[in-house]
Amino acid sequence: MAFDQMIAAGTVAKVIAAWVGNVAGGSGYGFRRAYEQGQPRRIVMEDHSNFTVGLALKAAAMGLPYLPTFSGLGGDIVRGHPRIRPIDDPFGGPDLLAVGALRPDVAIIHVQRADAQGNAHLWGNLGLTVEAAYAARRTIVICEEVVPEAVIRSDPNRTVIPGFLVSAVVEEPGGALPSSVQGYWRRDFEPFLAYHRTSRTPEGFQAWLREWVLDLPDRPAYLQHMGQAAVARLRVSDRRLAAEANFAP
Amino acid sequence: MAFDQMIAAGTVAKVIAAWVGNVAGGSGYGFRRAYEQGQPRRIVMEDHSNFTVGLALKAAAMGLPYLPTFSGLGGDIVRGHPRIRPIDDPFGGPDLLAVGALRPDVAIIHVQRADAQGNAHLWGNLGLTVEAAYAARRTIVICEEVVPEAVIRSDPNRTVIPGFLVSAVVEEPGGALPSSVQGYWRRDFEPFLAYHRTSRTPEGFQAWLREWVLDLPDRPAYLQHMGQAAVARLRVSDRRLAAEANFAP
Amino acid sequence: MTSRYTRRELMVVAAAREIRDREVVFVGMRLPLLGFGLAKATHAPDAVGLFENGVIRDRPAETFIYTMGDPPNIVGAVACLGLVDVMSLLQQGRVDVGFIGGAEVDPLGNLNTTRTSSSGALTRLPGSGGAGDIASLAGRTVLIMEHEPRRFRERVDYITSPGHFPGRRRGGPATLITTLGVFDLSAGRVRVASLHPGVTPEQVREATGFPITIDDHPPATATPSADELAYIRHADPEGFWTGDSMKSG
Amino acid sequence: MTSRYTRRELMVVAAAREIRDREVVFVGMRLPLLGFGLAKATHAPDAVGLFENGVIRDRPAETFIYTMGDPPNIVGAVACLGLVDVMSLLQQGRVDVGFIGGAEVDPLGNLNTTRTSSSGALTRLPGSGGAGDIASLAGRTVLIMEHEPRRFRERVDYITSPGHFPGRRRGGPATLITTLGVFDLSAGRVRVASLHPGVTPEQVREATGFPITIDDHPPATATPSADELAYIRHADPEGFWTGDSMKSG
Repeated sequence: MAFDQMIAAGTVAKVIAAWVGNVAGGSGYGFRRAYEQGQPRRIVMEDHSNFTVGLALKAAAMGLPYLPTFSGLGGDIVRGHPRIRPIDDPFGGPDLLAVGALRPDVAIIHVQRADAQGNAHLWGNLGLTVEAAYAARRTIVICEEVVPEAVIRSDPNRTVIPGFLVSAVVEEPGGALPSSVQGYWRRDFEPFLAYHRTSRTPEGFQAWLREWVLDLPDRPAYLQHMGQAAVARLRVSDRRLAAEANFAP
Repeated sequence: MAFDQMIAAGTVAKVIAAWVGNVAGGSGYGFRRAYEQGQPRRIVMEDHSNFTVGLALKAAAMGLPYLPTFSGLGGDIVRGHPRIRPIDDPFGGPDLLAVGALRPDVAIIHVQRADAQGNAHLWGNLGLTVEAAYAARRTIVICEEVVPEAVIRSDPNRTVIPGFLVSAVVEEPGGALPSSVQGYWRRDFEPFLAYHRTSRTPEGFQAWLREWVLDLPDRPAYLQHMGQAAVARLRVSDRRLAAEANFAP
Repeated sequence: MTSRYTRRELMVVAAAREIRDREVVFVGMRLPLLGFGLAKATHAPDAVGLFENGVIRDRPAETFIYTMGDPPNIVGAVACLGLVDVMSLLQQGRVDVGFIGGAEVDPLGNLNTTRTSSSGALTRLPGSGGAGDIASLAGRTVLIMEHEPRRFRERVDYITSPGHFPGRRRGGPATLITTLGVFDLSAGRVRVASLHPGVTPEQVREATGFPITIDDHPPATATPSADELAYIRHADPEGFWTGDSMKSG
Repeated sequence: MTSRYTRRELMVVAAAREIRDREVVFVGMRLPLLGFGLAKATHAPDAVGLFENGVIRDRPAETFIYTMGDPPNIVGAVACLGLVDVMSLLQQGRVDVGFIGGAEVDPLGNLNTTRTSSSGALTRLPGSGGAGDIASLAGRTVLIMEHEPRRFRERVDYITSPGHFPGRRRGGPATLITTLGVFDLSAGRVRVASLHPGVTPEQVREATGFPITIDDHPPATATPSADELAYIRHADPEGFWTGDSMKSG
């Protein structure tokens, strides 16, 4: 949905993605208008599958110009693709595809907690978060809580991003809403449905943009606009703690 | 050290490794006798660096015939190597090396805890454990404790090996001794020094083999032979617990 | 369609029957997710489900989820890895069956979820997501579609998820489940396996934009048992996915 | 060597001085580990250390460790990843400096830790470990050696860790620290940077198996301060690494 919002706002020149839509309804109307009609501006689309975009980031994360894969052979995504080309297996096996490295200028990731150096603990859904943080030239970590470094060091296997890769740490509780953060926030599904409805027309989108972005100076204002009741309903207060892990030497 | 012991016992035909020695002293005398003199039998040695052997396993783990790397260029390890060969970058960058997949018949890994399905929690030192478990045709998980599945499920991010990759689960506390297991056992350094001394001669090795392998029917006998005092000294009783991670939805 | 169950509930039952016990299943959202849960609850208690975001579960989430990254889908998972990890397992050949959908299908089982001009104007669809990868790499795939003439095309406009093609390395479309029937695609053409109760061969011919062979007396798709319906309605209590207006791919 | 400090203590101090503040350091065991700790305690408080087993630390372990996988090296780490993860960061170019050792070195800074026939008979050494990777991929490398004629060879028998060679992508040997002095290798030849107190140019010439240029009045290696010695003796209280009989690479 965030893709769609940025595209519809006219801030995007090029999209490199496997899927652009709305988890609530499928189609992203802002993306469709840009792609089909060039409104509010033309976008260049680099289509991927989940694995090929993941491998493109992983290649950059590994410091490699490309990674090989079998995924996509026989399909149209990889045909004439600017970042994917057929290669031989140097060991004589079946042909492969090379997925060229994708090195974002900036990765912005949301985690549960980090110390002031950017060493970040993340749990729950991972997706491509770690690959993006490794691949990017600059990585910004947004966290629910900046914690004392002893918290991070108590569980170094939970540190998915070492701080020396991180350019900035932002403490912004609820910064991922309306998406969920395991143990902190539930997904607010209604805004996904509402955005799906309202973004069907450019006017609807502009109204949404004014209400939820332009008229809200910061995240506290956003939460206030959501309403205390909604925030309270979404905030996780239950506890289902991970089993103990003893690191004593 | 385990490499050296198996080689000296004559059970190894081929070694694929980046380093074979003894953390206490450097040289592995059993390895040297086999390599230099063919005693007790000739071995074939496939030399690697840590990264290339890691990439060989990772390639198999990813279902790929190879992975590219820049590591090793200009050196002798990769020259005429049976599993490593020079390749072009399909995107026109500098030349690379292709490291061919290494698919072990069996991986045997030691973890802190697993459920009866083999879903395994591992923390502390990881090295190449996960790559080996993914790459192997069969994976045997040895654990300090078989735990109820609710323990594993309380922290799915700690499950580094999903059970459907696991052929067998063995509950064998202390099964990694004299090596350490984070939170369970300290490293017993003395046996590394003792083995280094005694394995200097074939006779010394045979005495070690009799005392520590052939004459001990099982692991409880091994622990008993170590002595109660040693076992008590090595067992971790302190607690340095990982900070809480809340998975509540 | 009778009044006792919706066509989508029938499709969930058909999807469940495509899963054999102990299989590793690449699960999508919507109907496949329900089908996986139903299979687990009935004939395939030891099946394991992989989600493209990295989650591995051996039972469905406790509560309804809108997306596979929703917190309830993490709680109780056996593992929560990254996208590249589960895609690597898929590429390794560790996944027996995967479910995918699309906006268009052709007789070779090619699916399009990228863009189409079937209506005259260009329509942009969300893209592959993980579908292209599952189509490329799973041991076999099950396709789920709304059965409409504009969706069943001699040749899809764009092959997002490749069907049968010469040189395919493994897998390919095995079964197509639609709003009208179940079709066998394993031989590289569309053969009726069963028609949903009340559906006639003529209806199917009219709804299929390419010639299709139908035996004289095709069997009827098995109808949901009371237990199966009970399971589905427990898992999707508001009919979000199994109600009357099914959402496409 | 004076009675106030051992030659190895002097080498630790020299190693520490090779680390600049805020640098990312690939740390080995033994002297480099002590050098890293000393640099952190003095002029480089914000340096970060990577270990090839996946550990990332920004301060030394609280207690003595024999291997980098020992439990005390995990406790207090900022991250504990896998081998491939840290090697990927190395390959990406995120590591400023790495420390390596060897049994033999030549004027180009090539190191051999694999096999040699310098004594007439074939001698097998443990192999690369991570040294070949660090030599290939770090921003620069610091070599640490015992200074003996049989180890300083016109051409090493086997290039385990490549030094300077045409077409090198990045990095290469910057400094060589031996039991006799500190040498600048950055220009692709061996130039004396300093001789340890009491060491004469003649001693160095005799101990070096190839011609070496020494300025008329080479400076003396800076001696350890009381604080530096106090740090080293706290970190290696029994002189395991810094006592009189240094172990080779």
